[in-house]
Amino acid sequence: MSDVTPKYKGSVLRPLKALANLWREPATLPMEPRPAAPNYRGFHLNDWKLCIGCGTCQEICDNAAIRMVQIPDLPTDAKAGVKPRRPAIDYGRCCWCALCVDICPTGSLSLSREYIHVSSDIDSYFILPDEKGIHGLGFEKGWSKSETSDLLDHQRQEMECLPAEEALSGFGELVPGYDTQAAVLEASRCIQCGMCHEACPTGMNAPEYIRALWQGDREKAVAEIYRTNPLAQVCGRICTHACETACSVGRRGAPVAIRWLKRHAMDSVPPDQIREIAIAGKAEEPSGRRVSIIGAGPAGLTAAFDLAKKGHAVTIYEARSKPGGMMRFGIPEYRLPYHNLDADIDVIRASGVEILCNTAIGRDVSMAQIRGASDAVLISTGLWAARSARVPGTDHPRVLSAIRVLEAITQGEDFGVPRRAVVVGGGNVAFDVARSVARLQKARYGEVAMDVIALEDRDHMLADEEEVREAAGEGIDLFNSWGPKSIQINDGSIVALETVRCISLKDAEGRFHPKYDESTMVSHAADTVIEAIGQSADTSYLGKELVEALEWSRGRLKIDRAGRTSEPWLWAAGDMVEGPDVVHAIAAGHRAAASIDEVLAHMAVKPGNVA
Amino acid sequence: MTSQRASVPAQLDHILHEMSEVRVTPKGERRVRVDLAADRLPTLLQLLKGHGGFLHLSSISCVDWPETDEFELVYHVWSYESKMLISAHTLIAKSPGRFVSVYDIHAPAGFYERDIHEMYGVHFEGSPNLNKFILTSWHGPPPMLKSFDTRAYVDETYAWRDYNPQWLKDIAAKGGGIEE
Amino acid sequence: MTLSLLAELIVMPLIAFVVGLALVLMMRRVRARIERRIGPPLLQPVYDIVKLYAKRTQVSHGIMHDLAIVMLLGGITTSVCFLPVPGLEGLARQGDLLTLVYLMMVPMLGLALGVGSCANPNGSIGISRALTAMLAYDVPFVFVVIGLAVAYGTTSLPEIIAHQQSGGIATWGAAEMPLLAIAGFIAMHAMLGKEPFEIYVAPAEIATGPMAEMSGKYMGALFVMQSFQLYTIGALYVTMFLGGGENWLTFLMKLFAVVFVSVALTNVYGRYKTDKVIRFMWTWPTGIALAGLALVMMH
Amino acid sequence: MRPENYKPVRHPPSHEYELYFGPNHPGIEGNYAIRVRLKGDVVQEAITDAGYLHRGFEKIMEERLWVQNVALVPRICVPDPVPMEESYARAVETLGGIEVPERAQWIRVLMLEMSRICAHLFTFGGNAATIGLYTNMFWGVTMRDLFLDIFEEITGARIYHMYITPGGVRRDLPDGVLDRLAAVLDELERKKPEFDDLFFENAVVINRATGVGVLTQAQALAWGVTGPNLRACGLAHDVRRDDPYLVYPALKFDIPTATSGCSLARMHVRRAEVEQSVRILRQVMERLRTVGGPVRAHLPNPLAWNVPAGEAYARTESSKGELAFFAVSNGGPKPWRIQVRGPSQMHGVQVLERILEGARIEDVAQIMFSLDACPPEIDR
Amino acid sequence: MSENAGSRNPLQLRDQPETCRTADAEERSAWQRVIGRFADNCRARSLFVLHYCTGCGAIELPPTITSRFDMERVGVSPMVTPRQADILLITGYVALKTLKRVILSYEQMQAPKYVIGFGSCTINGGMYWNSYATIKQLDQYIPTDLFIAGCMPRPEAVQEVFLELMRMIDAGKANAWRDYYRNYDHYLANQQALFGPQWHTPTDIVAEAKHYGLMGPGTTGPHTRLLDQHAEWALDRIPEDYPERGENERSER
Repeated sequence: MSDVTPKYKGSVLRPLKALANLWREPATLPMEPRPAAPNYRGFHLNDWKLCIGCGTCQEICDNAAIRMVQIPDLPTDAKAGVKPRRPAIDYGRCCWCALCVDICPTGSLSLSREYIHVSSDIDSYFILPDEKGIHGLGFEKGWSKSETSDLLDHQRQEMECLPAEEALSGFGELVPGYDTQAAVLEASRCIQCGMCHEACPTGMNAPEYIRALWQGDREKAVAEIYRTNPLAQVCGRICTHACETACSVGRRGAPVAIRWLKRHAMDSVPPDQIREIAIAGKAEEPSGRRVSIIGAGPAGLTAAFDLAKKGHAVTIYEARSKPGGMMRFGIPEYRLPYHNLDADIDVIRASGVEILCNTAIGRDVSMAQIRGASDAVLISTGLWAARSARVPGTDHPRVLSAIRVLEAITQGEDFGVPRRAVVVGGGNVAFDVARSVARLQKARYGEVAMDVIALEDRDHMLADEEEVREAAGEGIDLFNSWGPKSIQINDGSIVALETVRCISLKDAEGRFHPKYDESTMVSHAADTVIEAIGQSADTSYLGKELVEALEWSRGRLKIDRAGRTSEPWLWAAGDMVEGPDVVHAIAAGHRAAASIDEVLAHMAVKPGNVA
Repeated sequence: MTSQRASVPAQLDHILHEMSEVRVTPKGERRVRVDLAADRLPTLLQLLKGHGGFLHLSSISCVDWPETDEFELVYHVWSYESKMLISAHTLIAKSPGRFVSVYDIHAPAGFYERDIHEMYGVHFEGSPNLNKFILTSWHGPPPMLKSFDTRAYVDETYAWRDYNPQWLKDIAAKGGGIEE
Repeated sequence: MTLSLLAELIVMPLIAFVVGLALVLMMRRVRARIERRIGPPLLQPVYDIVKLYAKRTQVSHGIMHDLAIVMLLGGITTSVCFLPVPGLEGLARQGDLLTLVYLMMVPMLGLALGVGSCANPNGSIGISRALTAMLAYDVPFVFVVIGLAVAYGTTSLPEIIAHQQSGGIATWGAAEMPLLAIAGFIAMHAMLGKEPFEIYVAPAEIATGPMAEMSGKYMGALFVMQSFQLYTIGALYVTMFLGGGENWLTFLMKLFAVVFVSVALTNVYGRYKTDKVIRFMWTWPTGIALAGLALVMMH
Repeated sequence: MRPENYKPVRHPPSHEYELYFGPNHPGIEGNYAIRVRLKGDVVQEAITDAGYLHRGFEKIMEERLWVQNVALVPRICVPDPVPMEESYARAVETLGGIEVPERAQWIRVLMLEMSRICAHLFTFGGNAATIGLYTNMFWGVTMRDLFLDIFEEITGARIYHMYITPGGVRRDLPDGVLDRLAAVLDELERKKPEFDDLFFENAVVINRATGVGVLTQAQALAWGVTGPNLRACGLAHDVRRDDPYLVYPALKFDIPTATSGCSLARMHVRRAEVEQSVRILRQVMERLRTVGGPVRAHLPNPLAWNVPAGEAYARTESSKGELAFFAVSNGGPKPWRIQVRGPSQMHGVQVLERILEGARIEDVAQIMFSLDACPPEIDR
Repeated sequence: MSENAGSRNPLQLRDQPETCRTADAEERSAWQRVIGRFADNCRARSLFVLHYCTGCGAIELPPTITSRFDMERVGVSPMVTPRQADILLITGYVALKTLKRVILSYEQMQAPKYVIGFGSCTINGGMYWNSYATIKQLDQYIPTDLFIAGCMPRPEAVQEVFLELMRMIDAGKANAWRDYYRNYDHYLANQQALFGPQWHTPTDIVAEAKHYGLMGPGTTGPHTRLLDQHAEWALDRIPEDYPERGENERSER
């Protein structure tokens, strides 16, 4: 503490010292504008090669100074999350806070060191920044993105995962889903750019339901989900999430866990309420039209749900004992518990869809009968015929197809749990079967002895990264870049699978044509070989007549964009016509349903169909 | 800096004992929140000033709560002796929106009451000067009310600039343009 | 004779104006240097005045306002004619020091008339302060003038100059009557209206006072007046105390030196309050002037 | 020559008259007005008139996201923007329970003290200009500009830094900036005797400022005066010490006071504060060379950041006195209410009106500048 | 004295072609053209800036005027009252209350006069685009010669705007002030839209326009006719709105 009260009267002479400045150099700077500091916040620069047009800069802008401009001749790529638009800046609004730079998910925006713009032309204050700057003078970058300056939350909320030991002990679900807090935090990471919506095959309103979740309005989230997806429990667990690939946040950090958020929304709303939300908006009057759907897989169920909501009478014919198709019989329970699938199907049933199980076409009911009873027929029977590598020994009975093994596990049938098994294939199915069988091995023998042989190298695996990682944790050995050569059979039982090194997968034209280095050979001891190298459609149930009447293209049924075949009453959707996954099947189901509905609307009601 | 004190400081406790129906919440090392009924507030300020050395009225804040149709008035008083800030919260009904002035206890209240009167329309009985101050050219409702939508007012009153630079004309010619 | 006088009456104000502009430039440059900057370009005073006279619109506050400007410009040009410079005597022999002192008050009175009709309270305060200041500095100045008159036995400026030039520096007024020279300098500084006596412009207090309502050509007239004022007061001091001008070179050197000192000092002091200015002027310079007068009387 | 529209303005013929100081007046700090009723040269009554800089800050802050307001807050007080950023950030941090990394705290103190020096240098200049000593204004502003260069280097902007953000600061210090700051501080200390000679010990200045605009300690306390103006009346109160924030408890500095409470005392307190700020800056620079770590806490996506409901009152010692932000959150992405308690709201309005009464007209501007009222802070 | 720092010729036209100067009626003869050219030349080199801090951009004016950037080296100096000034700097946002003073100040200035809008706020509302208290486009209320981008513009940018204005004046292009006379009705309409139909200023722009021969197609119109209605009234008493009288009286203490 110090008292600084002046005690003196001052001096008249001391100020005269200031006159010394008459002989000193002035402090004045030259007239030329000085170069600005290295992180100066001058006019905007935008690297058009990096910019994806997400519009986050527009969102964060305090002053509504940023407008997105559609530029038709720019490249666009929905799958990769690129929109043909660029930000334009209004220098009648901008305050140079550089929040746009700090939030830019790609880091394309930065501020330059240029700071002089003087004009009487008002229009010159609205600019479309590019790499060269406002006057094209090529000023250096000033304030730009650094590793630590990001405003976005780049870290995903941790999703717990069962430890490998526990996971192996049964078919319990691997991930428990987010709790409410984690879900809200994760939802808050979303920047609402809508890239996911564009990338999603079925165009889910992800930004909307994420925003609703963040606001704590789960019912609204569910409603948003049901606008485009009646299999949300399923998709919330096993979707291949093209949305997350396109997610802008993922450009520099981890993408928003859109799939888990969808799952959280579905898990946190009671089934009754979901049902109520889902069938809200169902046509009150029956339309009097009847649609038959063959195959209760994702495409069929989706189409059925859509059509039922429009008021049509829908019947699904399912050959297996339970509906769900590949979702039930192809995907292991630890990834998609059956009760969740059942919940989705219950909602679909609640919308008025009739599902007839154990009803195979050609066996229990004929195609002609169905056609006769319906105004339109949709076939969505999937791919159930397994492909084989056809190397020596694949005709052995202990060479199993993955799809049969998975089906048997679901059905609870005993297919003879192998002591040592080799799975051939590098896709998700390979891992599904490997991990399912591993669980059975663990239960029966107390240890896992499972090799997975993949043609692809580690960096180009078809399977999801997390699948590969978790499988390794569960004691499954992965062998990359190996192809099956032959199966060693001794005394009628398999002893080993011999593999050779795969050098290249594709030929010069990019077609699948693996080349092997025959000199390297590795033998995998096994008593069972499971092949997971693809499936094909079995269309024999259609009947010879119909098969001949329909148009085909390269062995696949020829359909138009909406899924309509060359027969005006027949539509096809799902894996059997276009792959590869559940969400695509759902999208195809929607398209087919829309098309059917449109056609039916112009069709006279068959007498006797009115309920 | 953020350590939470377990209880109200003894000295303060002593003062607040004389008041009934006062809820005291320590909010930090030097912050105490006090909730009380509106009619008790002048007494509290008087007591705090007299016995606690809370001489400095740091400010009066007003918060509009449209759901309950109430204004929350917060009186922040600081003591140079115990180095503590007490925020006394009280709620008053939006209509008629009248309250007593504490100008006679704390002179700085003159400014804040005038400001709140201007921005929220609360009338302080006995305040020395409630004439318009900042908003002499303003003829609308008290602007800080939540019911006053500044964005809507601006949209209605002012026009936004319609830029049409050459680059935008070029893009428009190709079929693009500003997104709404 | 009459013709040459007429020519002198035209040439003298012109010279005064040009030299005055140079003095204004010096003032601004000196100020700039003390403030550690470069300052205006060479022709800046000219640009300013031409710009002000080239204004397209002009507000006037009545006939008195217009007349005042005429009076102001008339006063300053006339006073210049009474100031002898090397080779030009003008009306110097027709009038004397006292005439000049009176004439120098005319512009200020003219300004007062004009400002009074502007009805700007800042202007009114300013002009009342200006008159107060005049009252303040005229007291010591009158003593200084009396001192000179006593010392030289005349109030005729050419004679005063002749007397001072008779014996080199030793016979300069400043050398013979240093006290009066000091008092005279302070009074002159106050006449220029410079800090610490700059009470009637005082931008921060009364928004440049008398100039507040002056625009365009009127402001131009004030700028012209400023340059004349610097010249007149500087030249008067040179005439009174620094031996006048033997030739143009020495005259200008002395003139610039005197004004330089004054305009340099102004930049290192703040301004006094009005009452303090009066008190100061009536004590220190007046005291010094009286002492100087006493010394002169004793000799 | 005369437009036809000329109409004489009538004035009340009286020895009492009114004079408008401002808003367009060089004796006014910023865009502000004082209407004074004069009798002779003596002010009978002074009425302040604000609102020329009213932008409705408190209203538009409610319309913007918590992070967007970072850009808005420094604009509340132009000459001294950093304490605004700091106060706002701290209010949000208190609400959100955010821990500021240590390095960021040191950087913030660096910014705050630099801003204080800038503001004081500006005030010295303005104060000198009111009494016609323009040289000091030119020097003060020029010296301040050296600090602005450092600001520009650190924050990318000269005046509105928008640098302190809830959770820390937006960027780490650039390399070598501390050395350059040290050079500027050396320059300031080198120039200090010149400022002293020209201004603080100038007989004319002391004559003009002594005993002008006197505020007694009792008056100051009763009228809610804070900051240097309060300290000039002898009360050593400083928010930095008495209600400490950031790392101020770890710093050594004095709280200069004066006793006379006049204009001159206020200026000398400020002068001593500049010295103390330099002292603080030296300590901070020392520490910043060793303290590492992040400069910003991990925060949620600003577009969807719900700050927990509650209220916070963040006080900061700005160059003008006690600055406080009262922030209320209803748990939403935007503030529910932000109130700005600027120190000038006290000494720029009621106190100014009070102490102008009886002052001479010459002193009006000088008193306003010596109180260092900041009109944008009053208007908001 | 060192001239090196001021070496750049401020009047060097950068990329402005020598377009036809807007010839005034009186500038017809060659002699008058020479005079006009000379006047423009001097006008460009002597700019008095009104010392009015309308907004936050004013904080960069002291640096611009003072030693480091020393605008006096190109002839720019601050002036205290509008009567004396040539340039009105609108340094940023303009609150309603300030706008009234800005208009009054502008009308008190003597032509040719120039207005420079500082920063975003004067162009399209800037930071305060959604504030009820500020105007959004300065040039709706007074004609503006130049704008500077920035929030706020640096001294170098301010320096540049002065140089640019000098170039414009020198080329006879800075004529926004004429627009105020020629289209007064338009400006008055916008002013009245904000301040109500009672709005008027002590300066009679229409009369001035007549007096100086600056009448244009839009000088008079429906809005200026409103002014006539108030003329009588205005003579009798000081208008209520200027300056804020009566509204601010302190109640008896």
